[in-house]
Formats: sequence, C-alpha cells, structure tokens
Amino acid sequence: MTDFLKNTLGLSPAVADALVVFIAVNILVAFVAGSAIFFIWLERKVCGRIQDRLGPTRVGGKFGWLQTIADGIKLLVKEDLIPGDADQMLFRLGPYIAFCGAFMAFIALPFADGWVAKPLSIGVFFMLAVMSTEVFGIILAGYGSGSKWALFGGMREAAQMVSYEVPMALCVLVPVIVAGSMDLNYVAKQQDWLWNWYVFHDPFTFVAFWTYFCCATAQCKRAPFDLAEAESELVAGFHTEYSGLRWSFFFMAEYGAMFAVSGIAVNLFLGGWNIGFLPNWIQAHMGIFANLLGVVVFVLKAWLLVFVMMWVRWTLPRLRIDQVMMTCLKYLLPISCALLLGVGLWQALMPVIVGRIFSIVLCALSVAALGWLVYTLLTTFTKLPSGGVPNLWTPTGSARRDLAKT
Amino acid sequence: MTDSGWLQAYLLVGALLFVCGALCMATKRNAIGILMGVELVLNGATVNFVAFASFNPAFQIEGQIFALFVIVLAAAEAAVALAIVLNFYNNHTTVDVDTAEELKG
Amino acid sequence: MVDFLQNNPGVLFVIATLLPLASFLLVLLGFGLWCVFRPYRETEYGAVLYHLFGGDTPGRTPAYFALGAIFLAFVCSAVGFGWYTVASYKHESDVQAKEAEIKTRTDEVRTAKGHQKKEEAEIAALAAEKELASLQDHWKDAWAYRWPWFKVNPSGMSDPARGTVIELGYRIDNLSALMFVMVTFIASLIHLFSMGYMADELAPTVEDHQVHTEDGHLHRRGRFGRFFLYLSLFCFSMLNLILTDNLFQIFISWELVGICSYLLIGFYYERQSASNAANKAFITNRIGDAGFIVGLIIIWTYVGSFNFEDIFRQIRWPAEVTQGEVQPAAKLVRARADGELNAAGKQSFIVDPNGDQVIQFPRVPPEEHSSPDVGSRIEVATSPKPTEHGSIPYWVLCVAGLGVFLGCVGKSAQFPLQVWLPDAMEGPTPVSALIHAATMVAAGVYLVARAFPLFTPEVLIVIAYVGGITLFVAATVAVVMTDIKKVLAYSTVSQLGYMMLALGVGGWTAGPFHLLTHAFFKALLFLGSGAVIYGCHHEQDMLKMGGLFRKMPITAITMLAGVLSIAGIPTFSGWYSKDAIVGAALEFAYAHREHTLLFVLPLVTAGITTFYMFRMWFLTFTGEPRDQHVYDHAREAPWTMTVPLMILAALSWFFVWGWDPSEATASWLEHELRRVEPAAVHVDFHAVHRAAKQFDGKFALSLHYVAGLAALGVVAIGLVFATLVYYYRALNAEETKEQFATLHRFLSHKWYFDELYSVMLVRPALVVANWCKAVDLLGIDSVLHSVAYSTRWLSWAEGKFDNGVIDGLVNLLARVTLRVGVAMRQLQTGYLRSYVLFLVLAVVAIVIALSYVVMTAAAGP
Amino acid sequence: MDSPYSLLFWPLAALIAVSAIAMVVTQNIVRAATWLLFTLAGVAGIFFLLGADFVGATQLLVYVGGTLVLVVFGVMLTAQGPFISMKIGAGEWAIAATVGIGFFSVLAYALINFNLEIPSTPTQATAPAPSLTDPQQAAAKPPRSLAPSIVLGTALLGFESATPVEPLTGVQNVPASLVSPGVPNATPSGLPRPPRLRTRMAYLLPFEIVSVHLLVVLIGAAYLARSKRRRGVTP
Repeated sequence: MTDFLKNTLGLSPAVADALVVFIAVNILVAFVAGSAIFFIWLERKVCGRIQDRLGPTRVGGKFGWLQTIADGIKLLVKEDLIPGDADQMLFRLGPYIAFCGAFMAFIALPFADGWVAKPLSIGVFFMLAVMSTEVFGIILAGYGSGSKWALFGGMREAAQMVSYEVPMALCVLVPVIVAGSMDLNYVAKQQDWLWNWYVFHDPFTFVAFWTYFCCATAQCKRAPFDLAEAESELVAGFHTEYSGLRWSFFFMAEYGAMFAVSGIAVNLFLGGWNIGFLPNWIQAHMGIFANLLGVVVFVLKAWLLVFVMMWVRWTLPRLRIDQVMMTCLKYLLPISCALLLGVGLWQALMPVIVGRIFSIVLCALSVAALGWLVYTLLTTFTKLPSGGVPNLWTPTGSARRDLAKT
Repeated sequence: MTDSGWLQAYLLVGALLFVCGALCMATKRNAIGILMGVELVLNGATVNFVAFASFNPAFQIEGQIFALFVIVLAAAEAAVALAIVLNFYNNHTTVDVDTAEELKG
Repeated sequence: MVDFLQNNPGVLFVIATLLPLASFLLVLLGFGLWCVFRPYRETEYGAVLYHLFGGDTPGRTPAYFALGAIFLAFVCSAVGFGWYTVASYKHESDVQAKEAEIKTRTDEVRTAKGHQKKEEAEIAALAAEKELASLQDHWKDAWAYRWPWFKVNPSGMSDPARGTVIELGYRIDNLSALMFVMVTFIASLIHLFSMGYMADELAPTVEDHQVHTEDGHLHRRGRFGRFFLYLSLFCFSMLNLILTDNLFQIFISWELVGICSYLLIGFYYERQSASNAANKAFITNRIGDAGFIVGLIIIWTYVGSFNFEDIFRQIRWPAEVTQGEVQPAAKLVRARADGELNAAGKQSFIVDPNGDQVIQFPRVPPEEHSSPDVGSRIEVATSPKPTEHGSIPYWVLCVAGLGVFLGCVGKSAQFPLQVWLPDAMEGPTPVSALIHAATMVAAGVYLVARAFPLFTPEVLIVIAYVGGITLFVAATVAVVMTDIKKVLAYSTVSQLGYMMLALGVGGWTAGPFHLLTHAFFKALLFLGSGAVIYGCHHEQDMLKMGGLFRKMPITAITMLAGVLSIAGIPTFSGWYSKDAIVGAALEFAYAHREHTLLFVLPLVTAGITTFYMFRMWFLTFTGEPRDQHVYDHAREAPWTMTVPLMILAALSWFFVWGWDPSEATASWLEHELRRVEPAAVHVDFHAVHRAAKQFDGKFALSLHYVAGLAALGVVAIGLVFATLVYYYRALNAEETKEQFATLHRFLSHKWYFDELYSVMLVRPALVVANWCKAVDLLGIDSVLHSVAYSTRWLSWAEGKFDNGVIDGLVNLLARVTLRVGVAMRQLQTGYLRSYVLFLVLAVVAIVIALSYVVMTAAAGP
Repeated sequence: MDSPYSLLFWPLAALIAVSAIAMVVTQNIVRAATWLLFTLAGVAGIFFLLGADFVGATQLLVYVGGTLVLVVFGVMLTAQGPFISMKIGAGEWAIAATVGIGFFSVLAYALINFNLEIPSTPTQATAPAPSLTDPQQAAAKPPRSLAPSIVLGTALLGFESATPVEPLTGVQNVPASLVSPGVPNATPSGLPRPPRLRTRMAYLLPFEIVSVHLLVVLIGAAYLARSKRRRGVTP
C-alpha cells in the first residue's frame, strides 16, 4: 500500500508512510468501536437467550440491532459527574489509559496476510505488553475515584490482571515455540490446513489453547472472574463513580481487549485467516480477494471466541477473589509451565511423522466432537421447555396485549 | 541531521532522565518516590545503551542486551526495595525516610 | 632356639643377668599400679584393683618374684658354668693339638727336601693355621659378644675406628662364670633368708622402736615388697658388672650398685643413723668413682675403647702376632721418643725400660716388634694430635690405673675410704650379708682382678700397700668392737685387704680365690649373726649375750664353721685361700726385701683375725647369759634362716676341697682360677717367681709351705689366746682394757679416722661453704637487690612519664579526633536526600575537574 | 537514519522531558507514579523508534505492567491517607534545583563537546550480504538487515547464524520478509541450513544468570515483606 501511494500517487516516502499509518489507525479505531457496539448488542441477546428472555427486540426494527447506538447516544448526552474528593486528573486519565492499552494492541494484530498496521517481528509480545498497560488505567480509576468501592475494585482488578498475565504469556509462548517466531502474521501463515492448526499440533498446544482461553477471560475481567464489578460486594468496582462517555470508554476497552485476546488466540491456535480446507494456491490466485476472505474468516473466528466468552459469562457463577487468585497461582501457572516444558521436549525429541499423525488424529476427533456438540445443541433447541407456557415463542394476542401495555 | 547529532539528542534525553531521577531521589521524602527516582535513573542509562546500540552496529547486540538486563534487574531491585519499604513501614508506621535518621550525626 | 643356645651358650649368663632385672621391673610395675589405684580404693572397681595389687597389707608376691628370678639365674649360671668348663677343656685340647700340628708342619717346611714337598707342607701349615684361627673365632663367638650401643662424635680423630662407638657386650671366662655361680647362689640363699628375716615388715603397720616421735615410736607401713625390689636391682647390677667385657658397662653397674647400697643401707630411713650411713656410703663411693671416671677418661682418650681386650691388646706387647687373634699378654713396652717426626709422619722410639712412653699395639706394624729388646727401634705412625701417637705417656697410664683402683678402693672399702662399711651395718642384716659377701665389696676386688693388665708395677705396689694397711687397721679395730655386726664388718674390711694385697703382690689367683671362699663363709657369718639378732629381738651387743648355744644350737654350730673357716683352720675353705695369699706375699717379700712389711702384716693379722673371730663366738654362744631378759626371749630361727645357714656351713667347709684335702694348694677352685690367670701376671712378676724357684731349688721346702706353716702358727697363738681370755676367763678382759685404756680408746675410735676426716675435709668444706654463703649473701645478693631497687625506681619514673606525657599525647589526639568528629557530624544529616545531593555534587565536581585536566592536557605542549 | 519515523523523536522527547520533570515536581505520589508511567511509555516509544522492538516491548511489559503496578501497590499498602504529600522546604528545593541544573548542564556540555565518531551505518538497501558460511564474518556482527529482535533472540540463545532451522532451538526458518533479499536463507538445495553454535555461547550464560538472579530476588523480597510475628509472643 505504501508502494501504491509512492508509485502511483507519487508522494514522498515520509508522507506516504505517515498517510499509511493514519489510514490504518483510522480503520482500526472504526473497527474497534464498531465491534464494541456489535458486542454489546450480541451480549444482550445472548444473555437474554440464556436467561430465557428475548433481549432487545424493538429498537431499529428487528432484533433491536440499533439498541447499542441508542445506548451510546444516551451515554453521550448523560451528565458526566466527578465525585467531590476525587483526584480530578487521575479520574480523567483512567479510562483513556485503559482504552489506549486495549486499542494499541490492534496495531500488531494481522487481520489477513500482511494486513497489519505495523508488521512487528515480536507482534504477540508487543500485544501482551501493551495490554498490560490497561491495568494502570484501572488502578488510576479505582484510586482517583476517592471511593472505597472503587479502590477495592481497582486493587482486586489490578492484582487479578497482573497475576493472570503470567500464565497467559506462558501459554502464548507455547505456539510461539512451535512456530519459531513471535510474528503473528508468520505464525498464522504456518497453519494452512485444518490439521496444521497449532491447536492440534500436539497435546501441549491443545491444552495450552484452553488454558490460554481461561487466562484471557480473566484478563478481560469477564465472568466468572469479574470480581472487579461484583455488584453484590462492591457496587460496580473501579467504575462505580464513572458515568457517561468515560464509562463507555471502559467498556470499549473491555470489548476491545476481548476481541484482541480472541484475535491472538485465533492467530496462534486456530489458523488465523486460513479457512482450513481451502488449498493455498486458490487463495494465491484470488489476489486481494483472498485477503478480504481472510479478514472475514478471521473476524468470524474471533467473534466465535467472544461469543463463547459471553456464553461462559452468563452460564457460570462468579468465583470468590481468593478462589480466583488460587486458580491462577496454584493451577494455571504450574500447568502453563509444564506445557512450556512439554512442548519444548516434544519439538526437540518427537519424530516429525509421529507429530503429523497425532495432529491429524486429534483434528479428526475434535471436528467430530464439535459436530456432535452442534448437533446436540440444534436438536435440543427444537424441544420446548417441558411444562412451559404454550406458544411462548409465537406471541399470541394476550401476550401482544401485555407487551403493548409495557 | 547527522547520525551523531541524532545520537547526541538521544543521549541528552538519557541525561535528562538521569538528572530528573537524581533530583527525584533528592527531593522526595517518600521512600517510594525515591524508588521511582531510581527507576528513572536506570531508564536514563537504558536509553543510552539502546541509542549506542542502534547507532553503532558494533554494539547492536550488546547494547540491547545490556538494556534488557538493566530492565530486568531494575524489576528485581524494585521488588526488593518495595519489600524493604514495607518493612520500614512496619517499623516506623510511615514511609517518610526522614524518620529513618538513626545515623544522624 | 636350641641351636642358638648351642652356638653361643654365653647367652645363658645374659639370661641369668636379665632375670633379676625382669623381676625388678615387674615388682616396680606392680607398685606403680598400686600407687595408681590407691586413691580410688574407696570406689567399687578401684577397691578390687587396689587389693589385687597388694591392698593395705604388703604381700609376699614380690619376694616370690625376686626369689624365683634369682634362683632361676642361679640355675642358668650353674648350667652355664658346667657347660663352660667342659667346653673350655675341650677347646684347650683342640688348640694344643692344632698348635702341635702347626709346629710339625713348620718343621717339615724347614726340613722338607724338594720344591714339591716344601710347597705341600707350606699349604698344610697354612691350612692348619686357618683351622686354628677358625677354632678361636668359633670359641669367641660362643662365649663373647659385642654390640655397638650408640655412636659418639668421632671428635675429629684421624683414626675413625677410635673413640667412635660405645659398646655393650659380654665375655665369659672362668672368673666371671665362677663369680656368677657364687653371686647367684648366695643371693638366692639370702633372698630365702630375708623372707624369714623381713617377715615383720609384712604387717600393715610396723612400729620402729629406734625412731622416737612426739607420740612414742614411729608407726609406718611395712616395706616387705620394697626390700625385695631393691634386692633384685642389686643382684642385676652385680651380675651385669660381672658379665660385661668393657669398662663403660662396668661403670654403669658400678653406679647402680652404689645406688642400691644407698637405698638398702638407708632402708629404715626414718632412723637418723641409717640415713647418715646411707649418705656416708654414697658420698665415699662418689670419691672413689671420681677416680674411676678419671681412669675412664684417660683410657677413652688414649685407647679409644672401653673393651678390656682392646685395651690390653693396645698397651701390652702381643705374645704372638703371627696367628689368630692377638693375645693380650706380655709386658708393657716402655720407650722414649727419638728425635722429631720424620718425613713419613712417623715417630721413631727407642725401647728403654725407663722410657717415659708406653708403645701402643697393634698400631705399630707387627713385623716391627717381633722382639722388643732393649735398644731396638720402633717406628710408630703418628698424627699431630699428641693423644694419637702410637704411645701413652707412662705417668698417664699410672694415673689411669690409680684412678680405676681408687674406684675399687671406694667400692670395697679400702684403706682411706673404709669408713663407710661399718656404718653400713645400719641396713637390715641380709643386706649386710649381701653387700659384704657377694655383691658390692666384691665388685672392687673383681675389677682389680679383671683390669689387672692395666696396672703398672708402681700401681700394683700401691694396691698391695693399701691392702696391707687396710687389713691390719680393720683387724685391730675389730678386736675391740662389741657389736656383733660391727665385728663382722671390720673382719670383712680386713679380708678385702687380704685380697687386695694378694692382687698387689702378684697372687692373682689367690685374690679371687679368697673372694669366693670369703663370700661363702662371710655370708654364713652374717646370716648367722642375723639369726642371732633375730632371735634376740634385734639385740646386737655381744656383751648382752652369752650362753646362746643352748638356745640356738644350729646357728651356733654353723657359725662356728664360719669362724673356723675365716680363721684359716686347715681343711676349711678359708685356709686354702689365705694360705695362697700368705704364700704369694712371702714370695714377693723374698724377691723384694724392702717390701717385707707386705708379708708381716698379713701374717700378724691372721692371728688377730683368729682372736677376734673366736672372741665373738665365745662371747655370743658360751659362758653365762649376761642379760637374762635377752636370754629368756632368745629362740632358734625358723627354717628359712637355718637352711641357708646349714648349706653355707657345708660349703664353707669342704666346698673347695681338691685331692688331697690336706694339701693347701690342691683346691680345685684355685686350679680353675689359675687357668684364666692373665699372662701379664707372669711377665710382671717374672723376677718374683724366678726367685721363688731358686729358693725352692735351694731348700727342701718351698716358700709357700714356709708361709703356710708360719700362718698356722700365728693362728694357733691367736686361737689359744682367745680361748684363754674369753672361754676360760684366764685373765679379765675389763682389766686388760683398763691397762691399755689409751690403745683401747684409739682402736674403739677406729683409729680416729672419722674425726680425722671431719677435721681434714668436712670442717674445711663447711668453712668454705660458709664463705661462699657469705659472698653470696653480701656480694651477689646485694648487687641483685640494688638492681631490683633501681629497676623499681626506674619503673616508677617511667610510669610517671607514661601517665603524664605519653597518655597526655594519646588523650590529646583523642580529644582532637572528638572535636573533629563533632564538627563533621553536622554533615551527617541523616536525610537520604542530602546524601543523594552530595553524591550528585561529587559527580559534578569530578566531571568538571576531569574535563579541566583533559583540556589542559590537550592545550598543553 | 533520516527516516520519517525519526521525526517522531521530538514529540516523544518532549513527552519524556515534561513528564519526568512533572514527576520530580509533583507532591502527590500517585500522580508521580502516573507521570512515571508516561515517562516510561515515552522511553519505550524511543526504543521502538531506535528499532529495538524487543527492548521496547520488554520495557512496557516489565516496567509499566509490572514494576509500576508494584510501586502503586506499595503506595496503597503504605498510605496513611488518600492523598499523601510529604513536603520539603523551599530552600531544599532551591538547592536541589540548582544542583540538578548544574548537573544536567555539565552532562550536556560534556555530550555536546565530546566528539562522537560513529561509523556511518549502512542502510538496509546497501547492506552487504554477509555469507553465513564464512566463520570469520559469521563470528562478526550479524547483518543489521535482519530484524533486531531476531538478532537479539538468536544472540541470547547463543547462535551465530540468524537463520537457525532445527526444531531443537524452537526457532524455525525465519520468514523471508524479515531477511534482506541479499541474504541466502537456505542452501541451494532448498534444504534449511543447520544452525551453527557460537563457540562462546553468546549471551546464554548471562541470560541464565539473570533469570536465576530474578528468582533469588523474588524469594528474598517475599521473605523481607512477609508479616513477621513478634518475638516471644506465640500466636
């Protein structure tokens, strides 16, 4: 793209670079914001469904797909108040730092082959590092609010994130060792066929994927690890005192982080933008469309993971803080260390053919399991809840009347 | 601007960091503030390392590696220093280093 | 083992020597352990061990040890003696056969015709000589052994063989073998006797009636074991003295004997008299030993060896240098140096009977002294060191002989030093018996006999006169003594005088002969007196006795045998030896008329001896009891005492009989001794013997026989006199004493010897000591005290100086330091910040200074 | 190295300077921590700017994500009130300011007057293609044309060649995009080149030592900071 600008438009290289960066950043901001909006809507729907509700239905006609926009407008116009004994500066800074942390991670996240804002040879490391700065924003928020709920929430959050960073990073290292590079683009490139996905590469990567997912969930302070905003204990954690746009920044940061970690997972384990059963030469002939297809595939995969996160959130009960820490330090950390060691040994000692056979077998099993899961889900859905209200899903007159009243 | 000019610019930044760290150590009464000063000083040194590393290929690896070691050791130093501060707090119920004047002449 | 014994049976005597030492060490170890366990006798196990090693009451175990050891020694030496006698006769016959063969061969060589025959004869002669040499060597190996004990610094002598090594060794000949048998036998009898005599030492506490403390008499532990401990050591030293073949070992045993006598004489050391007597004996012996040491030094310096054979071989002219070992024999070759050293570094001497040097052999090449006739020249290799000329100054040799003889004088209580022996009676009677009969006093005579070739004629004359004076003086004193043991003591001194006289006048066999016989009957007499004393409850004064024959007949009869023997009644052992002595004396006196006194003294003394011995016996056993109390409590001794008495009585009667007993010169013992008589005797007293032979040829009866008759006559006179005075009381002893009061006082004061010595020696010594003391107190001590005072004063002043100046300086320094510190402490604000600031300032200063230096350096030329 | 990115130096330097000074000046310790955060982030940016991606990322991860949080924890654990401020006298301020300015001026003077002779660094385009098979040149510095992080990582792992292939190292063949076209990435047969270990295991040993040191330090810190029970009183 730089070349395109330089050659066809004849811009000076400096300007061209600057322009490229500018464009990339704008695209990313737009994407992050958009995905956040979409996630909020999705979350509502999923939560509703899981709670036997409908979720938003009205706004924007079908499915309430404008619901989030409406919320955004509401937040924008909301009065933005700052507690009396809050530290103004820190209070203001908090959300921005958090959002920056979450957002800057996207700089190194490749959406398709070569489609990355800044190709870094240490992409994944960079992403982790940047996301680790998000903690500080939260701490500032919790401290600057000058409220004990916020302070507690912030402290808990900080402790949780800092300690979950460690096993997360270790799990990330597992596929990195397999790939031999920290460049996400290169890592994703390696896994073209389905059985080449690193999740199937060997038992350690397989386990590492799930471990990483747990850590990521905790890292994004999602349930069941959302001790920060444990309503029952401390009202809303570090953002108790926040409202309006700042509050929404926090949420954008959270959803952005969710997408970022999912993207990392997809790039490291789930073959990135590769479909998995489309041969490479076809993509090679598709040219730029291949990249577009890749983007679609990648985003879908990431969304799938995010969906799983939501699913988990609304399904599982919340842990206690000590349980959270114990899970990290007593279980996840040793497990991840063992994985690191194991994958190193596997790489060093296991004959290539054995590894290949193993990955194929594991791939087949997983596909079968997935298929079975989907099948059961679909078939289960067709059944009505036993003893349920008849015609619940097809609103009858009385129901309409009730709805109309509200 | 020549390479050496850029290098001098980077080194100036490092020097500034160094001086600020020293000043921070000299002006803060809070033990943790002093710790921050130390971190700043170390960062100044790191900046110099990396600058030399990138401007002089002879130091490409060495500079960066030394920078890395400095960072890591700084982390270690922070941990120990904080532990000491906590002890200090347990003993003096404050982190005001002026209360630690047992050695005052 | 058996082969070893057969090859060198001399070891038997070594074993016999070492047995008493073993018992001594064992008993000593037992005592040591006893002393170790004594402090713990209260504790449980300590009590067991303590009683195991004797406990509170001394047991008889040490006595058994000692008796067993000495008896085994007796057995060993008896066997050894028998062995030696048989072997020596065989050896002599072999040697004579060989020599005869050699003679014949040499004659053949001389007479043989033809070259062939001559050669064969020569070869045969050489072979015979070789065999003879091997015979001699084997004999030597069998009965002698020399072991280098420790090396001493060669003291830069050009001849490395000289004066470098001190040896241990033994050499058995008839004399030592006989002495062994005698000593061990008498010693074992005395041990047996002592077991009875010392029985009252077995009590846990003994009351000593002669020591008075503030609360009555002294009470002490019994010392039974200790007594036998000393006895064993005593026997060991005596046997070692007899066994050895060199002067150094003899000197060691000499001192051991001295210390043992000291310990035994001072056995009842709580008694003032006993300890005094012990000291007297010891010190007197020291005087003698001083002479002995002088002799040793001279011999070591000139001869370079202590071995008797070496010494004799070097100072006496070898009889035959051609074959086998060089026989120590023949005369001292006197010569005088002739001119300076020649080019070859040799000193030529001219043989001269009055020369001032004595040639040392075999450092002179043998072929050069085939005939040391008067006037012949002898070349002697020399070195610049005067002590390494092949010659000894004659007077030095005399001094050496006198020194050694002085040692003997001390040991066997001869004329100037005889004073200690009578006081030695303070010891227990068996000890007196041992000292007098077997061990100590015998040592002197034995040494004179052993070292005989060392003595020059002058020394021999001295020996003879010393012996003569001693025997007369002692006998006269013995006449007036009333203490039974004192009488015996002086009789011993006088008998030793006899022996010395004999040796001095060339009766070499007579001296040891009398030593042996005297040993038996003197032991008998002493043990008898011991029995009497024991029976009379430690009453020693003869004037309180009398008529004891009825109470203790065995003792009386056995002692009578002893008395007859010492008096020289025919067929008693004393007769033979004393007859030999008198004979030798008469021959000597006949040859040298100026020395007639040397025959008169022993002759007269023989009568005196008879007189006082019978006096003693009559006073003790016959007549009316003069002290009823003593008489009533007197009783016969137990068997342990009487058995030795009877054995000794038998021995002192017919032990020395030869055939026929009525012939005075027919004693087998004398015959045995004559076989080992040194050739030196014949050489030195050649003239005497020749004169005797001329006399015998001139008259019908020999000189020896004349002497015997005269002695018998004198003895008869003495016997009659004694019987008249003390048995029939023909004239009163008291009145006689009154008439000759002066003489009696003179005699009973022992010729005032002690007083003389105390005036001559002790007083001056005390005076000198007092002077020394005065000098020490006034001179040296005053100097020392002044030094001390000055030191004190100095230290006082120095202390002032120290406190004032030095401490002042130090304190000043400290104060300054303090001030500076107080001033500087202001810098130590205790604030971290200020430290950091100082740090930064320091950095700035350093950078500026450095840059300044750099710039100046750059700007500079 | 007049690349467009180098222009970014000025805003970063400004950020660093401002926030550093602000950190010195501010009295509120938490604000100071915030300013420190900005400073460190700026320094990280400078690292990125200097092409030391790995160092920059490490700076972010360790300092911002770890050390700084630790510091703030310290603040929270030792705070008496919500807003701690321990003021010092104006005089001390004056002294400190003068000393600081003097120090900086000395350093700056030394820097500017010191003649920095730098060998002109070859740009990527004209990078000479070092033959990795030549031991001498291989023992020399790896080509700058490689991504610095790879050079760094291989150096830390003790490799001379920037293109190791064996799974032993975990580093599989480097993407061509990261290697300058001049550098042959594989043997003519297309097979990957076996890695060549340096005789001196470059920085592997220091790396291990530092890690051990970290462990020790963590244990020590835990020991120091643990809650001590009073002597004599048994809980």
